[in-house]
Amino acid sequence: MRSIAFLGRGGQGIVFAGEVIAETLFEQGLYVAQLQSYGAEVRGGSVLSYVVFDRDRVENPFIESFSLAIVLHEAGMRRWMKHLEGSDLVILDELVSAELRNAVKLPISRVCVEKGVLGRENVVAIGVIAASGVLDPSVVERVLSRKRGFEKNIEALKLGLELGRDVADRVAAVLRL
Amino acid sequence: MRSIAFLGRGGQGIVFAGEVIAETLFEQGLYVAQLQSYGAEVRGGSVLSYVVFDRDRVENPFIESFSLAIVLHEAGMRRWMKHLEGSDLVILDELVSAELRNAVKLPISRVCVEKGVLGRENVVAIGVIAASGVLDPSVVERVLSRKRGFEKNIEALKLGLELGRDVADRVAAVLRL
Amino acid sequence: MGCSIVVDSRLCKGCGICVELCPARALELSKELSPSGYRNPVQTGKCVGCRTCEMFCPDFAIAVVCNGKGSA
Amino acid sequence: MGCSIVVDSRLCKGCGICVELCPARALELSKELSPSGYRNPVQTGKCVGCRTCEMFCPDFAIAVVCNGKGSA
Amino acid sequence: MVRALLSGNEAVAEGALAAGCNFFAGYPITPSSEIMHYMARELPKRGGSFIQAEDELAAINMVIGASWAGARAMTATSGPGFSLMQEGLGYAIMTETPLVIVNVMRAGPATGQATKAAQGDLMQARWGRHGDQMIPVLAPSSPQEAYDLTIEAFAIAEELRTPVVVLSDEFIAHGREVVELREKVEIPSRRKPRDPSEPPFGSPDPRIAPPMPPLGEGYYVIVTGSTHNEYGYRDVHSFETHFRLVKRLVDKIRLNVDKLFRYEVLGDDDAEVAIVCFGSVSRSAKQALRMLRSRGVRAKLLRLVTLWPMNDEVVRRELRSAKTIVVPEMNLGQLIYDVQRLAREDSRIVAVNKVGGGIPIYPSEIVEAALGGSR
Amino acid sequence: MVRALLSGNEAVAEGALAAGCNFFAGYPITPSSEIMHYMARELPKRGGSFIQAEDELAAINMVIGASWAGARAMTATSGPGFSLMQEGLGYAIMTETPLVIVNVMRAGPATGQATKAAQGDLMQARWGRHGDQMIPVLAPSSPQEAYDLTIEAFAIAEELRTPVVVLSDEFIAHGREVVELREKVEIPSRRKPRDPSEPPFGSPDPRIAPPMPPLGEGYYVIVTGSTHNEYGYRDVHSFETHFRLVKRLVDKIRLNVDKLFRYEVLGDDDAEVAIVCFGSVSRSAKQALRMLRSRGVRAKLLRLVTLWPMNDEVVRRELRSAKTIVVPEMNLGQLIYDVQRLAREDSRIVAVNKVGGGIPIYPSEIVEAALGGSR
Amino acid sequence: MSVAKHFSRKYLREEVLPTPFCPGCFNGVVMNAMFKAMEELGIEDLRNFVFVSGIGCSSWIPNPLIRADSLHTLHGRAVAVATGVKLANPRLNVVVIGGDGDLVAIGGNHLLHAARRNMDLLVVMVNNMVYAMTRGQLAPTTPLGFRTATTPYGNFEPPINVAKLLINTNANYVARWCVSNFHKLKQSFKEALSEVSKGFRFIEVVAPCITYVVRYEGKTPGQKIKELREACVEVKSISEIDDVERRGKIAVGVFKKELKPGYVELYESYASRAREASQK
Amino acid sequence: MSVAKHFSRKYLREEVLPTPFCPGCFNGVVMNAMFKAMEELGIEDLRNFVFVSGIGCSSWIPNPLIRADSLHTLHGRAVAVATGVKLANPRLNVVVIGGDGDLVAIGGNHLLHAARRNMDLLVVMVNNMVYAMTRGQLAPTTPLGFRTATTPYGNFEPPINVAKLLINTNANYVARWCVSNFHKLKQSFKEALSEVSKGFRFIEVVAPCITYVVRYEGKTPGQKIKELREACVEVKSISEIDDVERRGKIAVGVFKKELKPGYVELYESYASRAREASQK
Ligand SMILES: Cc1ncc(C[n+]2csc(CCOP(=O)(O)OP(=O)(O)O)c2C)c(N)n1
Ligand SMILES: Cc1ncc(C[n+]2csc(CCOP(=O)(O)OP(=O)(O)O)c2C)c(N)n1
Ligand code: SF4
Ligand code: SF4
Ligand code: SF4
Ligand code: SF4
Ligand code: SF4
Ligand code: SF4
Ligand SMILES: [Mg+2]
Ligand SMILES: [Mg+2]
Repeated sequence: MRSIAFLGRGGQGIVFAGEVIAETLFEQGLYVAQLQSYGAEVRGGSVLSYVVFDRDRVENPFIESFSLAIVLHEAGMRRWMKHLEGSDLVILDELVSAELRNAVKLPISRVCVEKGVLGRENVVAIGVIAASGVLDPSVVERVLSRKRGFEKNIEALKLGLELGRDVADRVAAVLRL
Repeated sequence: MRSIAFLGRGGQGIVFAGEVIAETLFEQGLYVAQLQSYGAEVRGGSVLSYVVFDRDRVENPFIESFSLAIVLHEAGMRRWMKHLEGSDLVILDELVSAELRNAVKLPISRVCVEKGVLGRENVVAIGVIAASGVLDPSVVERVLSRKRGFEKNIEALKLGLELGRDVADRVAAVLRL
Repeated sequence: MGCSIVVDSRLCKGCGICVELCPARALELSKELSPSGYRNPVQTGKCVGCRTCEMFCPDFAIAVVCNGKGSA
Repeated sequence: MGCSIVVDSRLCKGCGICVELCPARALELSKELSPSGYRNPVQTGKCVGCRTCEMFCPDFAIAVVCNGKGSA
Repeated sequence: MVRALLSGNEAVAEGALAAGCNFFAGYPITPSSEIMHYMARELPKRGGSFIQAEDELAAINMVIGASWAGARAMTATSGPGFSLMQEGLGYAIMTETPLVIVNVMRAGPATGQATKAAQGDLMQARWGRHGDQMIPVLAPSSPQEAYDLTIEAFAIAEELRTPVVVLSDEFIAHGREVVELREKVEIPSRRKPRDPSEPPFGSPDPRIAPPMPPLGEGYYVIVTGSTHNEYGYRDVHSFETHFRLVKRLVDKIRLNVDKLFRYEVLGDDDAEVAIVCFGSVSRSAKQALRMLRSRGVRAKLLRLVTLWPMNDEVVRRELRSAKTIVVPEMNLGQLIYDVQRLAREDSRIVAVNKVGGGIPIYPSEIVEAALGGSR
Repeated sequence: MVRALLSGNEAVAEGALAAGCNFFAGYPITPSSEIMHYMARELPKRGGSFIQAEDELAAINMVIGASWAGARAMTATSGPGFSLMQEGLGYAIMTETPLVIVNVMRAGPATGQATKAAQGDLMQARWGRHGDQMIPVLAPSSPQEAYDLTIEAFAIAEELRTPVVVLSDEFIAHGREVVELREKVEIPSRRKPRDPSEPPFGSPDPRIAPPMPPLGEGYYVIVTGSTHNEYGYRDVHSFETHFRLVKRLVDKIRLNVDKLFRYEVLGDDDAEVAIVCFGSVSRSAKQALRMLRSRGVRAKLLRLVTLWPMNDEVVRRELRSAKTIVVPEMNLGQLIYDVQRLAREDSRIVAVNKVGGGIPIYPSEIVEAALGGSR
Repeated sequence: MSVAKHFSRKYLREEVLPTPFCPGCFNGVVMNAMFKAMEELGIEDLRNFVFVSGIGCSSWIPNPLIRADSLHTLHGRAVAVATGVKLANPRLNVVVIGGDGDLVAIGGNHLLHAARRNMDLLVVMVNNMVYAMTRGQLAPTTPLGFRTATTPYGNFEPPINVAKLLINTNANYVARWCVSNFHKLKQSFKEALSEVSKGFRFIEVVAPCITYVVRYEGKTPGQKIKELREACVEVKSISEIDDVERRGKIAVGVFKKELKPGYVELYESYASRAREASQK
Repeated sequence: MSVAKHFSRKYLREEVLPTPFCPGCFNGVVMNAMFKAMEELGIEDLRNFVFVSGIGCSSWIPNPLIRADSLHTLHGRAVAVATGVKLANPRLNVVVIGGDGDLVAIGGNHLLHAARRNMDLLVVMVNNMVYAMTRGQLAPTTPLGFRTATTPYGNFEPPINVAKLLINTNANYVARWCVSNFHKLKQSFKEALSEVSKGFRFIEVVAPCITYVVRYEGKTPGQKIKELREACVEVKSISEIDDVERRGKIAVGVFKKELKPGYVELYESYASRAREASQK
C-alpha cells in the first residue's frame, strides 16, 4: 500500500489532482481510495487530497502519513503537520517555508509563472510524480483529456515531467509497490 | 378508595357527569382522580368516565372494577364488560339490555322523557348517587351552578334524588369510605 | 305527476337542512326518533322535485323520486 | 479639487466590479498580486467622485476620498 | 398553598405560569391542546405572548427566538408534532437555548390512535435528533407531578441553558386530580455575561453553563447552530472546536447527572422482585408492589422520574438484589434496554408491554408477570 | 462485472439504479447532494421520475406517494434533513410503504460541520420517530458496500414492505474507491393481493409482509397512518386493533432478524480483545486488528453491517471471550450502549470517541485504547 | 322498483356509512357537488382516481368514505404525497381534499410549490374557518373577531384568502365557492375534472364547521346555507375581490382559468431532451 | 487624516473580514445598500437591531459579518425565529436576511404566514436564482432553461415571483429590486426601516450568484451589473408586472405600501381586551 497526498489551499485544484491520480492508477489496474478534506463553507481554506493505492483492495484509507506528499501552499500544511512529519517524502513548492527533514523543494509555482501556465501548479505536480514512472504519462494524458482545460494541462504535465526528473528516483522509491 | 363510573355513548354528557362528581367530591374535601376514555375521532362512540376517590391521595386510578357504575347506553358497555362484572354495584338505565348479577335497573331515560328533561340522563344519574348521601346535594348544586344549563340540570338533579331513594342504601354501602 | 322522498333512516342525522331548504316547504322533521336516535324528515307537503334536499343533504340520506325515477 | 480612491488590500478580492463600473474609467486592476493573491484596483484616470465603485464593491475594500473626506 | 382539581394538561400550564413562563408558541394537537388553550387564555392577560404557529416547525423555532429575546418560553405537542420539532430541538441544544417542550404521548407511530395514551416516545425524546447531543427528560406520573416537574423543567432549562423535555401521556393529560399549587416559585434567573468579553459559548467547567447575553443589550452576540467557538464565531473546519463544543454540551448534562437524576424507590431493600417503570404506569405499578408484598414477596419498585441522563450507578445498585425484574411499559419495550444494560446478568427480565385503546396496564398484570411466566 | 471508480455517493446512486429505482425526490444537502445530482442526470433519461422537492418533508412524502403508485422510490439526505423526515418515516412504517432513505452522516447537532464526517445519527436512525416502530438500518463501510447495501436495502424494502435506512457518512460519500458493479440485480417484485379480499394490512405470520395493492388497479385500497385493521379501515378506538397492528409491524422486522442481521467477524475466536464497530471507522479498526495481532494479542473484530434490528445472541456470543472491548465511534458514544447491554458483565469496555474536523479515528488510537488506559 | 338511493351513494363505501361527521356537517354537501359533477361527466367508476388527504375532519371525505383508492396521510402532507403519486403514475387522476388548516397552515408550503410547479393535481380545500377535528382552534382562515379555543378574546389575526393568493402562482385553475353555491361549485368540479384537467387546479369551498362555527353562532345548518347565499358574491374579475371583501362579503367565483401545460407534460419534454442529450 | 474606509465598515465586525464570499459576490452590494440607508437614517449603532438568517451564502450576511446581535438559524426557519424574537421583545428591530431557497423553498410557509399576520419584520430576500451554498442546485426562482446540478438538461419548472405573490397577503410593504438598482434599493431600505417601519416588510433583491450563475454564463460581475441595469424595468402599477415579464425582463419596483397596524399592535389591543374580559 502506498499513498500520494496533495496539500494546498482552495482554488489550487488540489482535489482535481487527487482525482487525476486516482483515475490514472485505477486505469493502471490498481485498487485505489481517494479522499479529501475541505470546507464547503470556507472558500480559500486549506485543502488536503490524497490517494491510497494497492494491488488488492485498500484495507484502510485513513492513514497517518503518506508515501509522498506534495505541498503547494502553506495554508494546507498546518493541520496536517504530523502527517507530513511521518511521511516518507515531502515535496514542497519553493515558496512554502517549512523545515522538514524529509522534504525537498521544487520551483513548481515559479515554473508556472515563467512558462505561462499560472494556476496549473497541480498538474505540474502530477507531472513531477509521473516522472518517476509510477504513473504512466500516457494514461495521465488520457485521464486529463476527459477533463476541462486539456491543452494547458498537457503543457503543465510536460513541465512537471521535466521538473520531476531530478527527484524521480526518490519518488519511485517511496511509491513503488 | 371508592369509585364511580358512567358509561354511555358520545353526546350523553358522560364526561360531564364525571366532572361534576369529581368536583363535588373534591369540594367535600376528598382526594379524587377523574379519568375518561373516548375517541376524538368517533362521534357518538362509546364513552367511559369515572372518578376514584379517597381520604388520601389516590394511589392508582387505573382500576379494574368500580364501586358503582351507571350505564346510560349499551354502546358504552361492551368494552368494559369485565369491569362491570367485577363491580360492586351497577345501575342500568332500563333501556339497556344486559344481564348482570350485580345490577339494578332504573328508568332514568323514561323519567327524562316524561318530565321533560330529555338529554339530562347524566344529571339524573348524579342525583341518583346523591340520594345516597355520599354526594352532598348542595355541593352538587354549587358545582352545577358554575356550568351551562344550570336550571334544567337542577330539575334533573331533583328527579334523580327522588329516583335514587330506593337504591340509596345499596349505593351508600358500596361508596362509603 | 308528483315527486316523493325516500329517507334512509340508517344515515339521516336529523340535521334539518332538507326541511329548512325545501322551497316547497314540503318536509318536516318527524316527532319520533329513528333507531339511531335522530328525527328524520317526513313529507308533509307537495314536493316539486327540485332536488335541493338531495343536493344539500350532507349524509346522503334523502333521495327524491319523481315518476318512479331516482336522481338523473 | 479631485477625488482619489483608497483600497484595502486585505479585503479586495480583485473582482473588477469597480473597474468595470467606473463611469470615468479611472481605474484599472494592477498587474501585481496582493498578499492574498488578488489584483487590486489602482487609479489611472481622473476620478469624478461619483462613488459608484464604493457602492458596488462587494468586499468593502474601496473608499473614495474627495477633498480629504471619506464618504458622507 | 392552594389545592385545585386539575387535569395534567392544566397542571402543566399552571406549572409553567408559576415558573414565570411568558411565551408560548404551539400548534394544536390531541392530546396536548389543552395546555395551549390554557396559555391562550392566560398569557395575554398576564403580559405574556401567545401565538398559534403555522406548524410545529414554526412553534419550536419561535420559542427559540423568544428565549434568546429573554423570554421564559415553552411549547407543547404530541407525537407527530414532536417528530417535527426534532430539528429545532437540535438547534436549541447546539445554541444552548433554554426552553421547555412538553410531549403528551399518544399511541403511534404516525397518527396512530390520537386520543389514546402511550409511552412510545421515550427513546425519541432521548435520541430523536441528529448528531451528538443530550437533554434532560422528565416524566411525571400524575397531574401533581406534571405541575412540579414543569416548574423543575424551567429551573433546569434556565440553569443549564438547555431544552428540557417533559414527557407526559394522555392518561395524565386528561385525568383530573388534586394538585397542590405552590405560592412562591423561585427559578434561577439567567446569568448575563459580566462584560462583552466573557464568552457566551464556553465554560471552563462543563457542568456550568456559560452566561447568556440577551438580545438587544449591546452584547452583539453571534448565535449559530453551526460549530462555533467560545465567542460564537462559526468554525466548521477544526476538529478541536467541534469536539470541544459537543463534548462540553453533552457533559453539561451528563456530568450533572447527580443533580438531574430523580427517582423513587419503594419496598424492600433486599427485594427479589423489582418493578422498573416511569410515567403513568407507575400508578399501577405501585399498587402491584403493594399486592406483591402483601403476598409475602420481597419486592421493590424503582420509578424513574428523570429518564435522561441515566444514573447508571443508581439503577445498577437498586436492581442488584433482584432475581426477577418486571418492566411494565405502554409501548413495545424501550426502558427495558436500560434494564438489560444495567441489571445483573443472571436476572430474569420480564416485559409487560401493552399499548392502545386507552387501556392501562393493570396492577394484576404486573403482579402476574412478576410471579408467573413472561409475556 | 464492471469495475468503476466511484465515490460512495455515486455508488449509492448506481446501486439504486441497478435495483430498479425509478423515483427520486430529494432536497440538496451536504454531504449527500451528489446522490441527488446523479439521479437528476440519470432518471429522466431512463424513464424514471426525479423531482427536487421544496423541502425534506415534501421529499419523503413524495417518495411515499410514489411508492404507493408502484415506483421503487428513494430519497437521500443528511442530518438536518433526516430530522425533518422522521415524521414521514413513521408514516411509511405505519402504512408499510417500501422505500429507501439514505442518510449521509455529518457532524451535528444542528448545522454543525456540514462537510465533516460523523456517526452521530445511529440512535436517531433507530429511534428518531414517535411511537412503537422498528426499521432496518444498514451501514456501509466503503463505496463498494454503499453500492451493495443500497441494492440490499431495496430488496428488503420491497420484500418486507418497510422503509430501510442506509447510514453512510461523509468519508464514504466523498471518498472514491473501486466498485464492482453487478450485471444483473434481482429485486423481488411486489406481491399484489390475489383478489381484493386479501387483506393488504394483515398477515397471519408477522414475518411475512402483506401483499401491496398498487393504486389505480381497482383495489380501492384505503391507506391511513392512523391505526387500521387488516383491510385498512381506521380504528382509533380499540386496543386489540392497535396492539395487533404495531406488534405485527415491529415483529415483521424483529422476527426477521436472522435474515436481516449482517455482520463481519475477523480475528481470533478466543480473542481477549474485541473491537466492535460499524461504518467507515471499520476501515481503521481492521488495520488496528492486524496491528494488535501482529503484536501477539489475541484479538477480534466484530463489525455490524446491520445496525438494527440487533441480533443480541450473535453479539453476545462474539463478545463472550473478550476481556477488553474497544468501541471506536465517530460520535460521543452510541453503539456502546449495545455493547454494554450485551457484553459480559466483567468486561472492560473502552470507548474511542472522536468527531469533527474531518479527522478519522486512526488505527493507532484504537490499538492504544485496546492496550492502554481508556480515554 | 328498487328503493331509491341518494345519488352520491354509488361513489361511497356503504360499509362505513353513516359518515363520521356531525349532523349537518357541510363536508357531505361538498361531496355531493363533486359527485354530481362526476355523474354529469359520466364517471361511473373511480378506479383511475386516487384521492389523497391529510388530517382533519374533511380529510375523512376520501378516506374511508369514497369508494376509490385513497391515501390518508400526515397532517399537512397530502399535496406532497399526491405529487409523488402523480409523478410515479401520470395516468392517474389525483385529487387532494383537505381542510384549511391542513392545506394552508401546516401544509401551506406544499400547496404553494405545487401551484408554482403547476403540478397536475386537483386540490379541494374545505374552508370551514376553523380547526375542527382538534376541537375548534384558530385557522389561518378564521374571520376577525371570532372566538376559538386559541383566540378566546376574539381573533385578531388577519385571515388569508387562499384562492386570491394562488392567483399569482402558476396554477392553471383557481376557484372559490361557498357551499351554498351548489351548482356553480359543481360546475367548477366539472371544469377541473375535464375541461382544464391539467396543471394545478384549486377549488376552495367555504363551508363553516357546524359544531365549532355555526352552532357557536346559534344557527342551524340550514340557516347558515341561507345566510351564505346572501353573503357570497360572485366576482367576474379579480379586481372586484377586494371590493366585495371590504363590504364584509365573501368573494367567490372562478378567479383564474388557463390551459398552460402541467408539470407532467413539462417533465416529459424535459426527459426527451435528456434522452437526446445522452445520445449525443 | 486617518486612512479612509468604506462606509459599510462601521457596521461590520472587522475581525471576520474579508468576507467569506466569492470574489464579486453581490451579497456585499446588498449589504452596502442597506448600510447606506442606515447611514442616511442616522443609525449609528445596531444595538436595537436583531438580524436573523437561515442557512445559505446570504445567511452569512448578518452572521458573522454585521456587528449586531444575530441569530444564524436552521435552513428555512429564520422567519419563525425572528417572529419569536419580535413577540418576546417588541422594541427590537428585527431584520431577516436570507436566500431564495431558504426563504421560499424550505421556508416558504413561514414567509407566507408572517406576511398573513403582517408580522413586524423586515425580510430581505437575496434572490441569487440558485442554491449557491450547496453548489448550484435549482431554486424556486431559477429561470427557465437554466442548467443546474439538479436540472442538468435545463430547468423546466416555472419559477416563482415571490414579491408578486406576497402582494395578495396582508403584508404592508413589498418591493423588488435588482442589485443594479442601488439607489432605489437603498430607498426601499429607508422606507422599510423608517417610514412604514411596521407590519411585514419584504424586499427582494435580484442578485445572481457569481459562481453558479454569472460565471456559468461566462460573464464578469461587472458585466452582470450592466446587464441587469437594462433587464430590470421599474413598474409603477402591479398590472404592469406581467407585461414586463412577458417581455423577458425583470419587473422591479415597490409593489405594495400600506400602513396597516402590524401584528404587535394588534396583539397589544387583543391583550388589553383580554385583561378587560378577565376583570369582569
Ligand atoms: C403534525 C401534526 N400536528 C397536529 C396535528 C393535529 N391535528 C389534526 S387535524 C388538525 C387541524 C384540522 O384542521 P383542518 O385542517 O382545518 O381540518 P378540519 O378538521 O377543520 O376539517 C390538527 C391540528 C396532527 N395530526 N399532526
Ligand atoms: C434542513 C436542511 N436542508 C438542507 C440544507 C442544506 N442547505 C444549506 S443552504 C441550502 C440552500 C441555499 O440556497 P439559498 O437559500 O438560496 O441561499 P444561497 O446559498 O443561494 O444564498 C441548502 C439546501 C440544510 N442546511 N438544512
Ligand atoms: S338533510 Fe339529510 S341528514 Fe339532514 S335531516 Fe334531511 S335527510 Fe336527514
Ligand atoms: S325535491 Fe325540492 S321540493 Fe321536493 S322535498 Fe326536496 S327540496 Fe322539497
Ligand atoms: S470592487 Fe472591491 S473587491 Fe472588487 S476589485 Fe474593486 S475594490 Fe476589489
Ligand atoms: S468614485 Fe466614481 S469616478 Fe471615482 S473611481 Fe469610483 S467609480 Fe470611478
Ligand atoms: S367538527 Fe365541524 S367539520 Fe368536523 S365533522 Fe363536525 S361539523 Fe364537520
Ligand atoms: S457561491 Fe454565489 S452566492 Fe455564494 S458566495 Fe459565491 S458568489 Fe456569492
Ligand atoms: Mg378547518
Ligand atoms: Mg439562493
